[in-house]
Amino acid sequence: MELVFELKSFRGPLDLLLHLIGNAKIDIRDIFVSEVTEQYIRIVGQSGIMDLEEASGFIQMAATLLLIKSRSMLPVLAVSEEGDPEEQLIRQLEEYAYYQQIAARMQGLEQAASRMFTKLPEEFPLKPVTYELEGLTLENLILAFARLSARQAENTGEEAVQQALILMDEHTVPRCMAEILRKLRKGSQRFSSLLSCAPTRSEVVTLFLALLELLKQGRLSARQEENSNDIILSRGSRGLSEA
Amino acid sequence: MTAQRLKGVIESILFVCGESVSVDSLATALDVTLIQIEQALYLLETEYAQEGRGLHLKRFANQVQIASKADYAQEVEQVLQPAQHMTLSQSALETLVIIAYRQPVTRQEIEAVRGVKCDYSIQSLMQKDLIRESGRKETLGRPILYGTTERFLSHFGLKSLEDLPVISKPDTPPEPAE
Amino acid sequence: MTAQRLKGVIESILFVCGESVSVDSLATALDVTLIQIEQALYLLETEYAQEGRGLHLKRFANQVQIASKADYAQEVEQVLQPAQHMTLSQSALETLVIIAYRQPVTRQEIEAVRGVKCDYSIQSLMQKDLIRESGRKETLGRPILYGTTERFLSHFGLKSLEDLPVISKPDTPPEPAE
Repeated sequence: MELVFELKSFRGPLDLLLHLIGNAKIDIRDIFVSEVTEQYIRIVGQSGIMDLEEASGFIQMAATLLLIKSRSMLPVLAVSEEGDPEEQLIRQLEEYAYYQQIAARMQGLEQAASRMFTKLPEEFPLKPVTYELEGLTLENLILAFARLSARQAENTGEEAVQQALILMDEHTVPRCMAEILRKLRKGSQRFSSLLSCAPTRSEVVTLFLALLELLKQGRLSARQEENSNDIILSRGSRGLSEA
Repeated sequence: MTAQRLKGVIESILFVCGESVSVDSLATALDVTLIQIEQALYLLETEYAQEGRGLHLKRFANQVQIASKADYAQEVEQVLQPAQHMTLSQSALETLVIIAYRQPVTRQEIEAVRGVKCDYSIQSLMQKDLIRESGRKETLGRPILYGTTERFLSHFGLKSLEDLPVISKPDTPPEPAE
Repeated sequence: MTAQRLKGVIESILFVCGESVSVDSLATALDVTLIQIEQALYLLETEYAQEGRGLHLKRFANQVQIASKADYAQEVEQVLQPAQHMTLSQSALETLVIIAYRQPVTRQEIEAVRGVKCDYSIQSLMQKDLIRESGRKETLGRPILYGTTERFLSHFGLKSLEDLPVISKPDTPPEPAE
């Protein structure tokens, strides 16, 4: 048998083994009771110089085959933890043969698909990008109007009240100071509880000025747990006798 | 080759080619008569004219070419260049409402109603082609007057500004702070 | 839009685009339901199957594309020299098949099956956009996992991964050498 094999034409040692198995017309499982493994070792031995990286796989496989052969000549050894190398190689060959079969089928599909030609995109003149407004409905427009009107009514209302109060001059700092001290007799008070039920801006400002004046005089103490929390007022160190 | 197959083959060739092909070269390459080619092209052209087809057979001089149907150009464009979706912010919406109902109106007048600066909203509404400059107010500084656009009407499906829904306005609009 | 017009519009779009278009983007841009798109595509596909038509509707993953009919490839080649699709080398094909059937899969696992290094094939398949990195395996070294792309389906004329050829499998796959 003077078959010359070029290792480069095989896609690795498994491919070569499968090729030899195919030539010998044997089942993968019969590889070790056939001539195939000797053939493989001989081919790799005769191949001469080749790319070391490519060759290493073939040589490693040759070593594995020699190992399996030598094991078969010796009395049965305990099966190592890695399992039977013979059984493992057969499984690997079967798996690889399976994917080779699929690859052959896929090649058919590839050829069929390559007979369908596609085309390049057409040159299509495009107009400038258009913007589509979302959520802009007449309903939203009316809602926005309503919101706007409500806010306006609120603003004008407040101004009117404020004007009236200024005219009456109801809130003066001394008056407010007296009012605060009077209320504090009943115990600690929140700043908000000192205000009327519909406080105007001037009422709030005047009351706050009164509060600061009382603090300066040391006639009450104030604390606030956190920013924007209500201010809690209580009697100061100088007591309330003077009020 | 059957007339049907020839028609299919020609469609295949014109599709792959993309450019125009001469009727003669088709006849030569496929080894059929010019009459056969012409018959197949006639059938193809008739079929393409139907609503359910999106292609068009262009014939000029001795050439033939497949193109897309002009009637469907708008839909093609929708896919190639989908409209950008955007939403209006609440403040832009408020500004738009004021302009719609009070036009022509100056920026100062809008700001007097909203109580905040409106430069940005106005700019954004201009960009979206919902409002436009409609002139100048003949007062100090000749401020720009704003009004709504055709696009504003078409967006809301309105025929004219008179179709804007009537909303009860607050009794006394505040005067602009000038 | 009538079903006929929708069919024509889709044909027009696919012709102009040349490349594949996602079914979703068609539905969104044309403002119709996915079911309407599917019905139109079904009609188009059925019509294309007739002898008198030279086109073929390629469906893969969520994509759709017009191509010429494979049956008429010979005649097309008589008139034109269309750019041939690249075909894969045996090594690349083997690597690709293993990735397709076992995805997501690491390089080490592929090499365990093929019994040779696969760096080069993987790199080449990545370049051709037939495979992609699909994540990391949560084992030592977190090796890259590979999977196939939509282009892979298109390259082999498959609609989805379920169309991959089925061959009865050997019982136990070999363990990767790690």
